[in-house]
Amino acid sequence: LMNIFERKQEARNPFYRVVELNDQTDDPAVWGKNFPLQYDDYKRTTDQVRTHFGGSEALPRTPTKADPRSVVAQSKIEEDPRLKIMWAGYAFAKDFREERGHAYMLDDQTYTERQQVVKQPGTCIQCHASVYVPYKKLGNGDLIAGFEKMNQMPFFEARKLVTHPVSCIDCHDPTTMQLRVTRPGFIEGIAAYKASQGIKNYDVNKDATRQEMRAYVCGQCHVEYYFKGPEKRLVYPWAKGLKVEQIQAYYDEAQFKDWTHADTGAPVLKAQHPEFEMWNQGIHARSGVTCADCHMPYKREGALKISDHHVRSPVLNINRACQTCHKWSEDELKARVENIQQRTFELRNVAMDALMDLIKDLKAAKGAGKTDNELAMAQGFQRKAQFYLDFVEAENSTGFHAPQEASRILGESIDFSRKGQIALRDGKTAPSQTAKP
Amino acid sequence: LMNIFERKQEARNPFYRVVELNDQTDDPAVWGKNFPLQYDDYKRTTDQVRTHFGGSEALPRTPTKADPRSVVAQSKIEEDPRLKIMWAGYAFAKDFREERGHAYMLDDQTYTERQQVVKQPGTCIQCHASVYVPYKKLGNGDLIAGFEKMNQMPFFEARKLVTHPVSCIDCHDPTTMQLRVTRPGFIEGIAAYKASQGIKNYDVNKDATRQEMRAYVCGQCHVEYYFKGPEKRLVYPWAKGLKVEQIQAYYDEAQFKDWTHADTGAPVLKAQHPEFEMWNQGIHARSGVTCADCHMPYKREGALKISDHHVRSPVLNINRACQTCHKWSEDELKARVENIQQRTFELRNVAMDALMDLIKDLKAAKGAGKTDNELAMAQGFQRKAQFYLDFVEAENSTGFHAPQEASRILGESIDFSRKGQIALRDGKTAPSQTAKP
Amino acid sequence: MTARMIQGILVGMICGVAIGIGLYTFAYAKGWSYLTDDPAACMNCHVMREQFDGWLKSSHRAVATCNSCHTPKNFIAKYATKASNGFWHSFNFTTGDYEDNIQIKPHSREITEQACRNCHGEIVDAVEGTHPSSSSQQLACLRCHNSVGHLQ
Ligand code: HEC
Ligand code: HEC
Ligand code: HEC
Ligand code: HEC
Ligand code: HEC
Ligand code: HEC
Ligand code: HEC
Ligand code: HEC
Ligand code: HEC
Ligand code: HEC
Ligand code: HEC
Ligand code: HEC
Ligand code: HEC
Ligand code: HEC
Ligand SMILES: [Ca+2]
Ligand SMILES: [Ca+2]
Repeated sequence: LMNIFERKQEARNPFYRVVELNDQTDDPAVWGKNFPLQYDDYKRTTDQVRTHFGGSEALPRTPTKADPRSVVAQSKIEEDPRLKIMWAGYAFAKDFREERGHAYMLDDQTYTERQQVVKQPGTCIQCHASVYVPYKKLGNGDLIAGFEKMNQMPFFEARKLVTHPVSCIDCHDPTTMQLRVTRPGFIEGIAAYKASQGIKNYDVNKDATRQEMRAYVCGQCHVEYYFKGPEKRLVYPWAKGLKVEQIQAYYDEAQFKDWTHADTGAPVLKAQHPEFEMWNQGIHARSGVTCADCHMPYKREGALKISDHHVRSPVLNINRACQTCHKWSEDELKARVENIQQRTFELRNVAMDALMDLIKDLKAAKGAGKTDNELAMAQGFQRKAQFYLDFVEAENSTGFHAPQEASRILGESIDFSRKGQIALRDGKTAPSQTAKP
Repeated sequence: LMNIFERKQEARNPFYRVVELNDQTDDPAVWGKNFPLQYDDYKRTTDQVRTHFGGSEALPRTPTKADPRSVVAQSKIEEDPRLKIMWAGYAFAKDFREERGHAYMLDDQTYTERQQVVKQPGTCIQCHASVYVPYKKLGNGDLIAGFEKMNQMPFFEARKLVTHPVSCIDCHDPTTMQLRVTRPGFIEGIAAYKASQGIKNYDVNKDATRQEMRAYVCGQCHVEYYFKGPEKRLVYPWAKGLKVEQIQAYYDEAQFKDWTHADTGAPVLKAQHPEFEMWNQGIHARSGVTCADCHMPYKREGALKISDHHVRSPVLNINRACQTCHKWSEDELKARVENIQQRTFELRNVAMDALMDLIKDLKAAKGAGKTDNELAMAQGFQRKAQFYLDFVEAENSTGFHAPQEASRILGESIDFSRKGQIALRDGKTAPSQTAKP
Repeated sequence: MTARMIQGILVGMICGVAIGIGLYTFAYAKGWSYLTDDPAACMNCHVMREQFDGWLKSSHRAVATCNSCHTPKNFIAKYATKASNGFWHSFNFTTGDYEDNIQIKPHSREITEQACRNCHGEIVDAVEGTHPSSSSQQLACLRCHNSVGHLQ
């Protein structure tokens, strides 16, 4: 059988080399000369179309010197002001918007009002720009060294070193065009996760199958993360596993907090876009269906079929994203997505109300002069309740990537919030033990 | 997928009329002369094999005069004694076992210890025996009249009128062999449900498609139900819909309760095997996959394809039950089922603990002399929390029939239990309004 | 038992040979005659009916026969596979030793994967790119297109 494949290899003439690409070429326009079809789609990530729970809305704004953007996405904290209470005392309470296409990643990060309220480190940039070449330069050819250097710079200094949003070179090897992972955060994170499964020295670019890479290149950024230690190293908290309780346990053990809640004094955490982690708990991942399958489905271009580099909501592209595997009508598939999302959203609201009640009670108790020591247990419950809720709230598929898991997490979050309220009423002061991680 | 159905259903098989069957033939052995293959499988529902969460275990017991059974299934209330607290004051706290094959339905109903603690009406029998012919006799040819008469008899008097467990005639028209619904409870219940959808005078035996009938014949019994009014009419509470909150709303409006909780005085409800209702919320129902597809899959008998009348857990029959549609290995499919069930079971335990806490608190408050009026709100929460939890607990697929919906219901149940505890601590006395049905 | 075995082997050989010849003919005389004949050959077994009925409704009925997807293109390999399939299928068939819902075997799956490429090599060239042919690096057509041959 092998020999058949070999003969096939020879037959191939994948693409015309108009220009030579090398490990320093980070301008997508140059790659575009060799791959005009992919490049054209890639540029279309500027489109903004809203779906019921996703996509994004293009809101015009008058550019200012501080923020030259003439269009932004809708504000999530205005859509649901309870978010401001959940994040009281944290930059997200200032500005948090629906995410939009890749073309905007660098600008949105640079101009978010969150930048005005906190000094951010260069670490941020790993996921918002084409950093592969800059990292290499900064580290004199050593990716990790450059990564470590940039992490320690102030954001706006590091910002000067990058020019493009995620680009071809961030996902592709310029000579073979095969997928490769370029983000130190993921390289180290996935290795730590594999180690927890008993797999030693996992090297993603050597050991991953092609199919896995179709998810890993996205997992480079669509994950939960934190900045570790004074050197602000970007770390994905996967050493105990990818499930919410395992990540919670990791943070508890590391005694890490993102900030101290302004109203309650609780040492709280912010979950951020754990798409990769949630997808991993779902039936699609289990069936070997990857991010690229749905968000970059194949499309026919003349005599060729290519991956749609217009990365976006599959709901806007159901025919290609879903119908090869699911022989249902587009309307039916859309309805299935929204059915799952609606169910998630309703329980998310129940959990949000529960958390609001707990925060209200804690705030009152604090106002009444209770000490942090006396409130420790309830604060512990808030920490957990909030992280669990945010793990679904911040996950951008509104439950679709893992429907049952999303509802299960929300159910636990509700339990934590209400137990916190009860602890307050019972004057339980011991640090939360009962709440299982 | 629909093509599978079409194709498979073409598999018609000629049968030899050895005997004439008519509308009075309720002995399956007689039908068996014409359909030996189906009859042989039908008899095998005596098998008892345990799966991780289903099937049933054959526990030997020494027959007594009161209860001649030499084998029973494992006791659920011994496996999880918290159930006795949930059902305090109700017959289920006395005896509740894992359900087993159809062959046992009549004996298990007759000899359950629940019969010793309460006088049951003849209504019970609709779902535990072949009642079609007895109903007709009792009503002089009028099914509904016979049904109404038997409902009003004492159980043991009615019991004398039936001889067989569910039999061929309960699901089949003896002349055409086509499926038909014979249970008044379902005929009226599905009509009420359809009416809520705007479909007037729905006649299931006229208006249902063949595919629907493959679920409806099971929905005759695998549903939530109650006995309405002094005439003990068997009613399926579907007039507002099939979802748990719609059924809860129906009972609240009817001010119905199954019993008064012994420890708390709450007017509580018992949910029972809502397989049909839960299945309706799942993706399989949405995809037109029916009970019979998984619990009576087609099997090859020589040149024939017949429906496996050995109705049982599909986990014991994965190749036929699942692999028609899912090209995964048997081990993988089993793992998928158990993965969903484990997730359901864990959240079910969280909800169970929450309910236990509420009951403990209510009991204490009652002990401390609080009046039912003062406790009304918390009791209202218990009523809801308990019904929601039981809706998943009593549903025999441990969440498989609708994974996300099961978790969502448990999440709401947790919220109700904890809110009840808080209401007690805050001395809230108004009847529960805040808790949404 | 042994009697059944011999019988099985006989049927198998006949089957294999018959099909083998059928294919040999196809190599030279493409076209309807074959398109009609050969699936019929598979149809000799009612257990292949489901696939046959599915195939009749599939996008490929007019362009690919059972063997286009289930036997290697390479002549020798094709003949070998036929013989072996022909033999084992008939053997299993005669002995009744197979599951109700037949599952494609890993080896046959590989053959089918290759069959896709035989006809669609060009169109997937871009996506196949320069990926090495090790199965861990190959794109699995069946992951998305497993119903092209006979609807499921
Ligand atoms: C089986 C298909 C499927 C797979 C696999 C999948 N997604 Fe999604 N994803 C969806 C759907 C459907 C939505 C909901 C889109 C919407 O609400 O408009 C979504 C939403 C998203 C969103 C928000 C999009 C928006 O429009 O706001 C992001 C980001 C995302 N997915 C990333 C990922 C990543 C990263 C992976 C892999 C780790 C992944 N997805 C795997 C189908 C999929
Ligand atoms: C270098 C980091 C990075 C990588 C790699 C990356 N993303 Fe993103 N992605 C982002 C950022 C940042 C945004 C938000 C941009 C914004 O809102 O300005 C985003 C937005 C999205 C959206 C939302 C689009 C919308 O309309 O709301 C989707 C869907 C998405 N990414 C999917 C993917 C998939 C699939 C992959 C892999 C094939 C991937 N991303 C790889 C960083 C990345
Ligand atoms: C591990 C990868 C990663 C890191 C590190 C990261 N982001 Fe993002 N960011 C993303 C992804 C993925 C999205 C799109 C999904 C979303 O918005 O939830 C995003 C979206 C955004 C958005 C647009 C949506 C919004 O929140 O308004 C802003 C602004 C943003 N990030 C700012 C930042 C800042 C500031 C930092 C550093 C403190 C940072 N990001 C660090 C991956 C990252
Ligand atoms: C966020 C990740 C990401 C970025 C950025 C990206 N690609 Fe891709 N690209 C993919 C994935 C995933 C595939 C599918 C590869 C596979 O299946 O092995 C792919 C495939 C390709 C292929 C192979 C043929 C095909 O279409 O499947 C080409 C050529 C290609 N990309 C070119 C580009 C070019 C040019 C750019 C920049 C304009 C670019 N890519 C940017 C993720 C990316
Ligand atoms: C490459 C194949 C593939 C693609 C693409 C795909 N799916 Fe699926 N989908 C599956 C598989 C496999 C399952 C698991 C059930 C099974 O084994 O058939 C599944 C399950 C589902 C389910 C039921 C599970 C659940 O979470 O409720 C839904 C709904 C679904 N898919 C919708 C979609 C939608 C919408 C898209 C497009 C955005 C999509 N799928 C894309 C293969 C795919
Ligand atoms: C897609 C397949 C599927 C469909 C459709 C389906 N079920 Fe099930 N059912 C299962 C599985 C899997 C289990 C779990 C069995 C176990 O735990 O061993 C189950 C469990 C059950 C059980 C408990 C069985 C036991 O072994 O204790 C009952 C009763 C049941 N189903 C009835 C129904 C009814 C009635 C319908 C239709 C309204 C239905 N099922 C539809 C797959 C299905
Ligand atoms: C006349 C009422 C009635 C009808 C109709 C009925 N069932 Fe049942 N079913 C029962 C009862 C009662 C039991 C429990 C018997 C016992 O435990 O003694 C049961 C048990 C079961 C079990 C559990 C078997 C086990 O091993 O735990 C399954 C599965 C099941 N039924 C599926 C179905 C399916 C599928 C249909 C339709 C094809 C159906 N039932 C029709 C009343 C019915
Ligand atoms: C609407 C149909 C229906 C009615 C009415 C009904 N049953 Fe059942 N019964 C079932 C089904 C279905 C099962 C199997 C599923 C289960 O056990 O959850 C069952 C199981 C049982 C079992 C075996 C499992 C157990 O609970 O120990 C007993 C005993 C039983 N029923 C007794 C009764 C009695 C007594 C009544 C009347 C008060 C009654 N049933 C009324 C449908 C019904
Ligand atoms: C609990 C319901 C139920 C009972 C009881 C029942 N059947 Fe069936 N039977 C079915 C279902 C469902 C089908 C599938 C019919 C369809 O697809 O239209 C079926 C199909 C059949 C068929 C058509 C051929 C086939 O196998 O699909 C025959 C013949 C048959 N049953 C005979 C019997 C006999 C004889 C008995 C009694 C020993 C019996 N049935 C008891 C539900 C039942
Ligand atoms: C007649 C077809 C059919 C049968 C039989 C069937 N399924 Fe499915 N299954 C589907 C369809 C359709 C979906 C929805 C996704 C899709 O559209 O492919 C699905 C989805 C699923 C899913 C993902 C949805 C979820 O709830 O997580 C699982 C798991 C699953 N099936 C397992 C099983 C098991 C186990 C059995 C056997 C007990 C079974 N199925 C029997 C057709 C079927
Ligand atoms: C003599 C009867 C018979 C004939 C003729 C027959 N098959 Fe089969 N086939 C079977 C049986 C029996 C099985 C199941 C074998 C098993 O599962 O072990 C099977 C299984 C298969 C499988 C799946 C198992 C595997 O080997 O991967 C394929 C594919 C297949 N046949 C294709 C064909 C094609 C193509 C033809 C015509 C060239 C054909 N069959 C002719 C009886 C037959
Ligand atoms: C004998 C040659 C041949 C083989 C082998 C073959 N195809 Fe095709 N295929 C064709 C032709 C010719 C068409 C165009 C037919 C049409 O448009 O109706 C086609 C159409 C298609 C289509 C588009 C229509 C559709 O069904 O969506 C897909 C996808 C496809 N093939 C995939 C495959 C896959 C996957 C395999 C392997 C499992 C395969 N083909 C094997 C010749 C072949
Ligand atoms: C991840 C899913 C996926 C995989 C894997 C995949 N395809 Fe496709 N294929 C698609 C989608 C989506 C389309 C539809 C493109 C469109 O309509 O623009 C398609 C279209 C096609 C077409 C039809 C083009 C047309 O419209 O006529 C052919 C032929 C085809 N694929 C062959 C293959 C072959 C051969 C393989 C394996 C080498 C393969 N595909 C692997 C998703 C896939
Ligand atoms: C266009 C390609 C194509 C054609 C033509 C084709 N098949 Fe298949 N066949 C497949 C694929 C792909 C699978 C694997 C399905 C899976 O496992 O997901 C398959 C699987 C099978 C199986 C294993 C059981 C199953 O259904 O998965 C049998 C048996 C089979 N084919 C027989 C046949 C017969 C007989 C014919 C001719 C009537 C035929 N095939 C025509 C592509 C084809
Ligand atoms: Ca968005
Ligand atoms: Ca059982």
